Amino acid sequence: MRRARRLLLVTGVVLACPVTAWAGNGQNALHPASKQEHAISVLWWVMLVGCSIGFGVIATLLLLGWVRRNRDYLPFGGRDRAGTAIVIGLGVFVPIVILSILFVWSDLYVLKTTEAPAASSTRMSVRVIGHDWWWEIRYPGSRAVTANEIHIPVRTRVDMLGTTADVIHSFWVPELNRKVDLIPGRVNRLLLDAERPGEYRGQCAEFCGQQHAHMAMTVFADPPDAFQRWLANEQQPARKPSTPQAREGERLFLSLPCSGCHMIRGTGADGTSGPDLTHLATRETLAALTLPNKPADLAHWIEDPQRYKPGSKMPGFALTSSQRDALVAYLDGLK
Amino acid sequence: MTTTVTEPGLRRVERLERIWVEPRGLLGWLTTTDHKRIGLLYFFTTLAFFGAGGIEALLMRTQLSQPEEKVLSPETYNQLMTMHGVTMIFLFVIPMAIGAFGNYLVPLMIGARDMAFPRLNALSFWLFLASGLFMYASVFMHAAPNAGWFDYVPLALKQYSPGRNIDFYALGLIFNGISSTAAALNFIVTIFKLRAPGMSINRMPLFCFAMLAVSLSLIFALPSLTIDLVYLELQRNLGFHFFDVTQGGDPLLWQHLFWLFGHPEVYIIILPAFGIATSIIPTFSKRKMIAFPLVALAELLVAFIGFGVWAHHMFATGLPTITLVFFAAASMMVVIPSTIQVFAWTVTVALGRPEFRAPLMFIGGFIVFFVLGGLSGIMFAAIPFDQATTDTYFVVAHFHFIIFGAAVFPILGGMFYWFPKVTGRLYHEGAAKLSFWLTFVGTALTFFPMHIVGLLGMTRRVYTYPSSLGWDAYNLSETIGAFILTAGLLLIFANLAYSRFRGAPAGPDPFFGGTLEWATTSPPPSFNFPVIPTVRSAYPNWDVEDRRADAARLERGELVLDEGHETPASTVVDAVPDEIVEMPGESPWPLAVAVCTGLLFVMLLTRHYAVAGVFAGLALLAVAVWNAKEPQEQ
Amino acid sequence: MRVSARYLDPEFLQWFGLFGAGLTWTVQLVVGFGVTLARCGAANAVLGVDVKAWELTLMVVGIALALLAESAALSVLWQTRDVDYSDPPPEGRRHFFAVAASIGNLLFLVIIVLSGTGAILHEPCHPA
Amino acid sequence: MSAFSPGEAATPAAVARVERARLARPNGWWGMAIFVATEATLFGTILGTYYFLRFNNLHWPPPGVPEPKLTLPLVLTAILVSTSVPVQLAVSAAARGQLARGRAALLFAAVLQAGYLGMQLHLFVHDAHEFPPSGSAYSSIYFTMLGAHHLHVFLGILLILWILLRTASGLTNYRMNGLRATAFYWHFVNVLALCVLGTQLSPLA
Repeated sequence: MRRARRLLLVTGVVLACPVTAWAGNGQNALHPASKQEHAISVLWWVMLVGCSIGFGVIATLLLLGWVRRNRDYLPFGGRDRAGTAIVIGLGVFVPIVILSILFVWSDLYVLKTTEAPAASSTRMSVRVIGHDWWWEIRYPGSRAVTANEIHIPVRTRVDMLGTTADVIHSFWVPELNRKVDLIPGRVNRLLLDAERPGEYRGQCAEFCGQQHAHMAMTVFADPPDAFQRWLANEQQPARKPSTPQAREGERLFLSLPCSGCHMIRGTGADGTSGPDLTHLATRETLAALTLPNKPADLAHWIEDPQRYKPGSKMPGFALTSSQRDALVAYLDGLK
Repeated sequence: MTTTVTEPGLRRVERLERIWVEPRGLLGWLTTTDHKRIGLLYFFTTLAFFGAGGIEALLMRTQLSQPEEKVLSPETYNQLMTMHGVTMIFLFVIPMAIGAFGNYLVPLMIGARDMAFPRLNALSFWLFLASGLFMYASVFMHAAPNAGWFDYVPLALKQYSPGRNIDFYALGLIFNGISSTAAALNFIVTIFKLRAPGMSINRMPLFCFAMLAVSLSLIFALPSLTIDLVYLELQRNLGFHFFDVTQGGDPLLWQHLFWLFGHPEVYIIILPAFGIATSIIPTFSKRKMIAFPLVALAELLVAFIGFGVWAHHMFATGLPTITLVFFAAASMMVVIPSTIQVFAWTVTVALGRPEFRAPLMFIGGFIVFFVLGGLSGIMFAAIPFDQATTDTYFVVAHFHFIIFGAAVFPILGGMFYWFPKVTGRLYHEGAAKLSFWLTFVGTALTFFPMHIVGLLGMTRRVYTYPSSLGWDAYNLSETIGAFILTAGLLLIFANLAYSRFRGAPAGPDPFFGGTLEWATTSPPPSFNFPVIPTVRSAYPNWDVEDRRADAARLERGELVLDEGHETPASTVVDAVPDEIVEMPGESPWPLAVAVCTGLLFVMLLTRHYAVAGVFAGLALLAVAVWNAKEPQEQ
Repeated sequence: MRVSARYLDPEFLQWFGLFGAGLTWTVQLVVGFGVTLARCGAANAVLGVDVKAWELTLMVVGIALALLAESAALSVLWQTRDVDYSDPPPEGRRHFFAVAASIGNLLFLVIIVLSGTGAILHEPCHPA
Repeated sequence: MSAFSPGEAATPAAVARVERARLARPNGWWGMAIFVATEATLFGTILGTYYFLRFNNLHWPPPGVPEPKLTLPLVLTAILVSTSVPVQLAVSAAARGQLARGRAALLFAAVLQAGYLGMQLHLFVHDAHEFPPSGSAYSSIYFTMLGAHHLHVFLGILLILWILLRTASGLTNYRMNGLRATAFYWHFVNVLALCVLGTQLSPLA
């Protein structure tokens, strides 16, 4: 079993990659940006070392079995009695001790860090409501409503209150904390407490149907003042369109089926089954991170959502190019 | 030993052959109650399903080979993903290990002439085949189950899955469960009651301990799945409320009941592998297993503790911490039986003079993957880490190391190991070794990188992924690995197929194995043993003088039972001979019952409940007719 | 006299040693788990479950029974110390079971202790 | 080897001899024991579901659903459980070779059981009109639990009738095993009846 040993080597090397090579991918559980995720990754690295040792011992035994295949006693002498002793010692007593310690450390101590925060210990809360297949974001105590892009103040304990509008989803932002399922009839809570400003990508982790793959979200940890500015703007009703083309766009939006599903506060559009578009232009992405929020992509999305996200609840519309451009102009103005 | 018989012995053997002969040709296969033939039926059927599940896997790997790939539509991917899981678990690993290996080997290993209930044994197979066809019908109607193999509600409720897909899943698995229950029941009674004289429980082969543990697990685990599926069907089709909050139900009820079955299921999948490993290692290490009682215990213990860990699949559901710790503690300690066995295997190899032929090499690979998968398994007992990595590719990596690397490798090794016994010919050693390295490298390359993409945040069950996240290289290597693995598997089956016709004659005992299946000719006669062997140790075939005594008995006609279609039954614990049981011969009724049951489920699927009732009645009637044929006691 | 004699019968000790601790743990798991559900469910308003008292009792009784089972297993092991596991029954079989049970019970004892402490130390019904 | 072969046992007397000579229970009995084990687990899960849902609901049964009746279910269950006596008598009589008495006892038991099942089905339909299973989680599990048990009673009656039918043409080892297994199954159904009754009436406690 030479290969076994090489595999062990590869284990070490390759598992070191994530923290070095792909540190910046934004969705790396081993690139912690919070106390909680630090605790989890420490747990991981310690367990990895322990497991590597365990694997080493067994691989060595196998290897010895092969190398010394013509001698029927153990390298350090001894036959059946010694063998049984190894089985009972290394197979029973040593693991019982190690695993008991691991239990106490991870399931009694570390768990205290990652479990749902005591409501009193948090400064603010944000409601996340899972939908097929996007995230509705609300800020209790304010009128701000947005989708798929969660803004939180950095170095602030934020209480995430997760619920679902339909099936079970799972809220997971790997660099900030462990995941928690969003389950009908339950409000599951999770602490978001980013150490440093930045963008943290997250994704639905519980299979929720056809477009489970396209249900991602971004958490923006902003400096407190930036966050306050953002929140203040989000609370405002939508800006009135400034150009004639945009005004035409607004008229179209309200006359076409769009307003049946989407809300644009301050207009007649009061749909609730789709994302709130009041400040669409302040977002960086469309359709739960399926497309970047650039006018060109927005135009493609409006024309044929099913091409980019088959099964999405948003139907395509047969629009003339001028109608499309008008809609894009209007939506792109919703800063 | 039948080689050195003289006139009287020979006449007895001929008489046995006349008594135990079954009709030739197709009719013989349709009505057979011979555990060896039923084992072969299971083998080839499950192999076909293995092929289907493999193709599904390759299609998915192709779709995932690079970001934004468009080979499969999301809907197709989700159906393949679900069917791959259902097929490999319910239609391949379990029926292959229990139905094929268990059926063929258990009666041989305990020195019996058939299973305790031969017709029930046939029924289990026909029900299994029917349930498999039932579920695969959905694939051809492009209405295959598509909510993942654990089919969480509310996604699986009518509101979100209006089609027939989920009904195929629910009814198909209830159907499949009947077959598994019947098989498990049969194995338990066979192992309890039909052991050869002297084979007290402490001398029972470890393979049989594994099979006993598996059967007990099935008996106690399947009901919770069955009832869960019944609830699902009642809610989907008759408007009951078990899972919807508005009416006082709870979606977590599904998860609790599913995993109360689902985790023992994991051990049901892996235990036969333990049994095969503990058969192959002593043979090729040329010594008895070290710490035999502990290994036997470990096999039963892992099955038992496996019932107390289910909620570790639900750590992220926000259950109270006081609820979770019970399952975390058990999940930590369920590791111990495995460490016992791993050290017992490795120490046995180290103490023996191992001969690394293909079967033992596959067991070596098994140990490597089992240890890797087991170690990552321990990590899931650490609640915070589990909550971080559950539902990611880290889990996918973990359970494929266990379910493929650890559960299937011994099955492949076992195919080589018992090939000479079943066919009477030897496989090609060189090709076998090459196929081992191919499958070993393939498996490592396919499933190892999944750990990393999992930690890099790749969630499971996504039909595609963006290229910005650094997952591409790993996914490509996984796909390449999958195809290498396929090549290895094809080489294995090519080798076996070729050797079946061209292999060198094997003789009764090419490897000098320690258990009783090697004490008879290869392939074994329809009555397994001319003389019911008597046993005085855990490795009876190594007690040469006992086997000579058997030959002498044949001369004297003791324990030959050539009066009728009979096998002895003994006491449960100490195997004291108690009774000669008349065994039923071939019967067409098991097949009839299976057909009626199949139609019953088709009618349930199409909601013709009255007609379904009629078929249920017909099934009962068929059972009655089958039962009316009693042993001749005059 | 007669009763004690019956409970010191090696057959009884063997079976109790083999199954005692396992069944004890089963009871602790089922009842302990059920109690947490009752305590943390909506019905607690009418049921009013004292979860810590339950878990403590379960753990203490569990430890006691597991230790009893272990001592039974060890006594059988001692009685059969000169026997090989594959010797003819009953001695061989008793030894075989005793070896297995003496390790198995230890395992169940640890599980009972760990689950019990965990259930007591964590704050009732705090979501994970 | 104390083994005996089927050839010896064709008459009730011979069967009785065999029953005395046995060291262990026959395969058929063990088969039934394992079947009962899996059935017991099935009911364990159903009862578990009942309490799981009960813990999730403040009002149980929910408003608008009547509390379970007390007396009639108690009386019926008492009758059902009492039939274990004639069934066991039938076994011991047959084991002593007195086939006629055994069959008489079985017949008596079967009649009582049929009466019980009839009454229960009547109640079942009546309740289903009062609070249909599709009304709430409570009624769903209530009817699932009772329906499952009635189904098992029905199966038990079928088994007893089958044994009566088979033993009409005399007693053999094979049929004696069948009788033992059936009796075992019947006692199990009665134990279930008590568990189900307890659960059904638990809201009254």
